[in-house]
Amino acid sequence: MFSDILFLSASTLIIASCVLMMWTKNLMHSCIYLLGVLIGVAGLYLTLGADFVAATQVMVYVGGVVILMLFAIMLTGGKDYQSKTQKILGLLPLMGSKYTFMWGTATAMVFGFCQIYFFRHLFTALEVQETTSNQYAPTVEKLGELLITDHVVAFEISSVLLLGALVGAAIIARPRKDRPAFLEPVDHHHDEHGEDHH
Amino acid sequence: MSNQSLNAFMPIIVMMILAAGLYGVALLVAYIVSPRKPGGNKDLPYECGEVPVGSAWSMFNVRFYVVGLIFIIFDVESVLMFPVASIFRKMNEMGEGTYILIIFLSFISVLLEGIAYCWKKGDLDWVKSYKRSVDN
Amino acid sequence: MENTIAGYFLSFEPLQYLVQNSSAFLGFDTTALIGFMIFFIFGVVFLGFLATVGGFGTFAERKISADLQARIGPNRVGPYGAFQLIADGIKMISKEDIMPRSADKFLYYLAPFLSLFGVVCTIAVIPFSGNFIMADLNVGVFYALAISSIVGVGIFLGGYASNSKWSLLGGMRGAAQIISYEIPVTLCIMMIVVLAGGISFGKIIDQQAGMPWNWYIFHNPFTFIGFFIFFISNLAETNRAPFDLPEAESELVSGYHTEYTGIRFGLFALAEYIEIFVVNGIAVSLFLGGYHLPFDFLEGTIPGNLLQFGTFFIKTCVLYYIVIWIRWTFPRLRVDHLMSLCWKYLTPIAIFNLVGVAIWMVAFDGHSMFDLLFSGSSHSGGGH
Amino acid sequence: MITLKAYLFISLVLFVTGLVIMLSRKNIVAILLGIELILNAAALNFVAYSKYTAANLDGHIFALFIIVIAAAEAAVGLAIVIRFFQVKESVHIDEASDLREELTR
Repeated sequence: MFSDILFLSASTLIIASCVLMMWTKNLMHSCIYLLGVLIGVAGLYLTLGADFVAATQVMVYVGGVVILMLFAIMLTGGKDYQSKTQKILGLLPLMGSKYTFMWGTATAMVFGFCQIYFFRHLFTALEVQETTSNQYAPTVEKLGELLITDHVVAFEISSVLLLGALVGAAIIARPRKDRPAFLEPVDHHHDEHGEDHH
Repeated sequence: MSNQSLNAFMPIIVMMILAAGLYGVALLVAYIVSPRKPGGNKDLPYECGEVPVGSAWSMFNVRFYVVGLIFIIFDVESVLMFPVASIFRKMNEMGEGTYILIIFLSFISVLLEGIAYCWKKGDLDWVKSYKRSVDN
Repeated sequence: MENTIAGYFLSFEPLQYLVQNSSAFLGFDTTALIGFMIFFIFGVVFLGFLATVGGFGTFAERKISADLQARIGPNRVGPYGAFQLIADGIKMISKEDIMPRSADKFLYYLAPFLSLFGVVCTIAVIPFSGNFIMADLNVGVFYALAISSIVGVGIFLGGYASNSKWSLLGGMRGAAQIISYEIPVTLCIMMIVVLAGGISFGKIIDQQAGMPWNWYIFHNPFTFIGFFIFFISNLAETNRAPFDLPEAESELVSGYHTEYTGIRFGLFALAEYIEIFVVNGIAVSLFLGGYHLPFDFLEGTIPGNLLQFGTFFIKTCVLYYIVIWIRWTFPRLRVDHLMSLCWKYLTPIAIFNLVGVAIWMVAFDGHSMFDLLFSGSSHSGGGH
Repeated sequence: MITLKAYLFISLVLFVTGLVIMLSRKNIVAILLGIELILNAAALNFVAYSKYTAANLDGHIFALFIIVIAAAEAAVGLAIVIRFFQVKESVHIDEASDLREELTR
């Protein structure tokens, strides 16, 4: 009963936020709707009995990734761009508007349902009778046991991965004064040269 | 820690409803009670009496991003450490203390390497990060 | 629903009678429904209580600051000015609600809500007493840590949406400060998790029952240092002085809520004051023994629970007083000092504490300092 | 009672939304938002399958590592975006064509 209500409200939040996220032109609003999606997914994890994963979702995504995204949007101006290279598609009146998103979504949905229809025997093969009990076991300790026994290599390697990500991203994002020489526009150099000759 | 039913999460939903309710009721009461006299210069952003020039939504320094970056890596590492930390005591009582200590410390040592790198390269400084990174 | 406030009240005779009768009448098991109603009622009670405490926080802040500066402070409304919070509330509500013309309307409305949401959701896991806890989740401490990180998003959005330069600067600083100081807080909590062997509040508090030397703050030297790191980091996470950089009135006019007037400013302030109480409550639960009395007295009955609640409340109020005292005693930090304090002092010391506690656990089999000092026989099992 | 298909449907919605955002937006940050949605869809599938078809918690472990990878990916990706913005003063995805062979324009 309660899990049904939780599932319904969380999925409503997810679907509404998804639609709004595609709809809006404002990147800042899009990021806030992403927040709604992430909280909804955390709610779905709760209905699946994955309390630790749900809390992790809220902690890492809401506390970290969304704030990082907001910082990055602030840093880069947060403009919404039109297509430059796709000339033929750009000529279509619908390209780049909210109708595009609608049509794209509808097409992709149809495509997805067709895929599900063709591969439905896989789903029926995997379907398992659901346990009717509303109880779930505590997951944190079991996750800890799995992390130090079966998945201990992945656990340790993930720390190395994160170290690599930290070092790499810090090197890339570190404020620098110089522009790399090879990234200077070529025609700009030509112009200076030409002026010297004259 | 025992088996819990899903109803254990009910209070969280209740508190979410209450937060929304508190916000809605407060706004509603204020809407009824408070005066509304728009116009004048009071809906300009406050800049100590000057008329504001331009929008505030401009680009700012990248060091806020670097702080967020270091934070998110440490955040994720601490999240991964939580399940291991929660069974530390149990494993110690089972006599596997040294094994889990080695796993735990090797994970933390990588964390320490990260903070040492950022410290050395000046990413943890707020003011000098620009100068020092140009020197490097 | 066991172990929570609804389970506790459902074990009473009249409510069981109500459950049986309504189940027979409605044709399905109404335990969950009645439980939901109990949760709702007590949610309102706890929220109202904490809002009142937050309101009294503003009053206490003005009184204590007046005391520290040899003034009188508010003394007009009621005895000793005690009804000042009602006057403040009426003033907040009856002020005109102004929004800057160039603001982002949606985010401007959303920001105080997110700030309030993060704080109010944390109340659900605060253990007020043995039975007066709304949800004793298996991931209790971690949940509190996770959901309170929404406050940072609210503060950032409050600064961004106003489209004012002061607000933006305050919001950026606020977000950077809150996320930075979350790291020492997380590491200090993990230290307690290593000691307690579980991350639910019930488990952590039950291990600190009894006399004050069973509290985790006195467990070993590392936790003693850890408590102060936790306290300092919590000051910074709630934007309290000396870490009130986001709302530094002498450099940024009022920080992220410069453009907020009337009730929305009031909601920001309310969220901030409730958050101080909540984080102090978490500090009490993790380090200072929580709601436990030194002796068993009427445990499980309603008077016993109220007594435990009083214990919790007094401990939290002592910390609350210290928070206010610190605000009116120390000057504000500079922003670069703020960041270097977090990343160069608190975080390395917290990691050092975590390593120390882990080694202590293995070396002394989890015995506390006082066990080792006063009962000489118990430290035989060193280093398994 | 909720079946596995309900979760798969939500996961499908998430995935398709992410795909549409990735394909239709031209701002690199928006594309990264879409990638986050796709990763969430995958993690949701893992957890749902681990409840309904397997009796163990391997799906939870996988979801945990997906969240870890997503955080690392967001950190590095946004760092690249910011550096790109410092160089090009734009975050249009079509500007990122320095390494492309010159085609007819």
